[in-house]
Amino acid sequence: MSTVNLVYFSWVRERIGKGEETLEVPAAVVTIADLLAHLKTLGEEYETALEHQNVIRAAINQEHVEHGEPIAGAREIALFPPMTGG
Amino acid sequence: MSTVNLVYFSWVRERIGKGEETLEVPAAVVTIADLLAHLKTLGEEYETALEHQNVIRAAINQEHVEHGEPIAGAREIALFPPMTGG
Amino acid sequence: MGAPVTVRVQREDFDLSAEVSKLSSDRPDIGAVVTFSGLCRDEAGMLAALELEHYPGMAEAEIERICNLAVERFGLQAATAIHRYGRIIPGENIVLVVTASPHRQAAFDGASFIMDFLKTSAPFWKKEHLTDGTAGSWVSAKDADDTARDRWKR
Amino acid sequence: MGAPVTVRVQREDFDLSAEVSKLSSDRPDIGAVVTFSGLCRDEAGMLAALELEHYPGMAEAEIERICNLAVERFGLQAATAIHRYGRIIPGENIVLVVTASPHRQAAFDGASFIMDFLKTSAPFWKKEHLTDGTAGSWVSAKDADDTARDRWKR
Repeated sequence: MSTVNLVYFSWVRERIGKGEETLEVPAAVVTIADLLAHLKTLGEEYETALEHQNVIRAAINQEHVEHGEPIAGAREIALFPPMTGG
Repeated sequence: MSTVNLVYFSWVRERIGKGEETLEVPAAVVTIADLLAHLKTLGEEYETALEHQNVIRAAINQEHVEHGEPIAGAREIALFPPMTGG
Repeated sequence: MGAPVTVRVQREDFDLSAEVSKLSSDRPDIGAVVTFSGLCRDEAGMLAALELEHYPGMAEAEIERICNLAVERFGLQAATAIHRYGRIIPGENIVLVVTASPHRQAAFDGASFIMDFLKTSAPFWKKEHLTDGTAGSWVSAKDADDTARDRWKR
Repeated sequence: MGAPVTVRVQREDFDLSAEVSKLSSDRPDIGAVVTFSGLCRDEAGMLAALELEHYPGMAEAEIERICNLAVERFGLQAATAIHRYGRIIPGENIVLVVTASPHRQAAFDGASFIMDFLKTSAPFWKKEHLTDGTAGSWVSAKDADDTARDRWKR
């Protein structure tokens, strides 16, 4: 098990029902993709929020990453929909 | 003979030595090109000003025209170098 | 020393002239300044307000990264980007980009580049509040914005 | 009714924020405002001033014609162009273009188009006065400006 600090934004935040949380994840969770799959086992709210997994964007330590990125050593992992600023 | 009102700008004005004048031109002067050729017969200052005839731009009644444009009926003919505003 | 890049993420509005003055005063080598202001549209009267959420820290860092890319790529003399968050009503400013360069094309390209990448990479999200009182929904990302960004690939 | 086009040729300076406000206030359908300011460069300290000569009447008419072309081609909601004449020192404004549209690309393209045509078609001429006291010479037209204009041909 390892500890991850998660932050959520926009409708990912709304659907999960919180803006941040700290979770223990199994050692088998290596990448962002693994993390998303794991989160979806935690309850309906996660399942709904992360249903269309390929549209979910991720950042590790406030930098954009692909779903294949390893999460080892991450201080902060963010999950959010495509951005709509500007 | 017909009467033309001429205005000059930038180094065309400086070389001719005046900003405007009214001239009588022979009936054989039909186009801007004819006018330029005629002006060059009027003295060294015109010859110098209009030496590189193909870089001289012309406007009739404050609209850009090509050298082939007829000058009949022109209220005002302007001669000037390529523009450098902006 | 690189060109000065100024990035701010703030709730309050900005003043266009003040930002341009800050960037261009005492810089007589600057020949061209381009500004882009993005404003909240009323969507034919249907929109009451936008609510802009952002990722504090990453928003600033990402915009700064984009501005530095633009400075390097287009040889900008300076760049400023300000993005607002919170509740914004129609007619109000959302975002400002200012670029300076000796000649006009670089300033135009730099500002356009910064906006195209800011749209697709800076962590901001817009929620619509409608004039009929409903909360509306989160604005969807547009394929056109990805296309606009991708034209800068080389 | 066409989109509002404002053109001024004047000796005095202009205020960027004021011009943008005039063009965009009470217009909540505007989503993007682009401004271009052209400034007098000091040419590494060699230039004391520019003297800008223009053809009164034709200058205004020509800029208005260009702005109307841009409004029609890019679907602009409004366009403003102000060009100064007379003596202008380094760091001072020479020209301002402001464009407004619902989306950003049209506003960028419109401002860029107006500048490219203004450079090559508006009857203005620049004479340089140098810091060594000499009158300098008339600025030559640049091929690059013709090339910039010609990319809009279609």
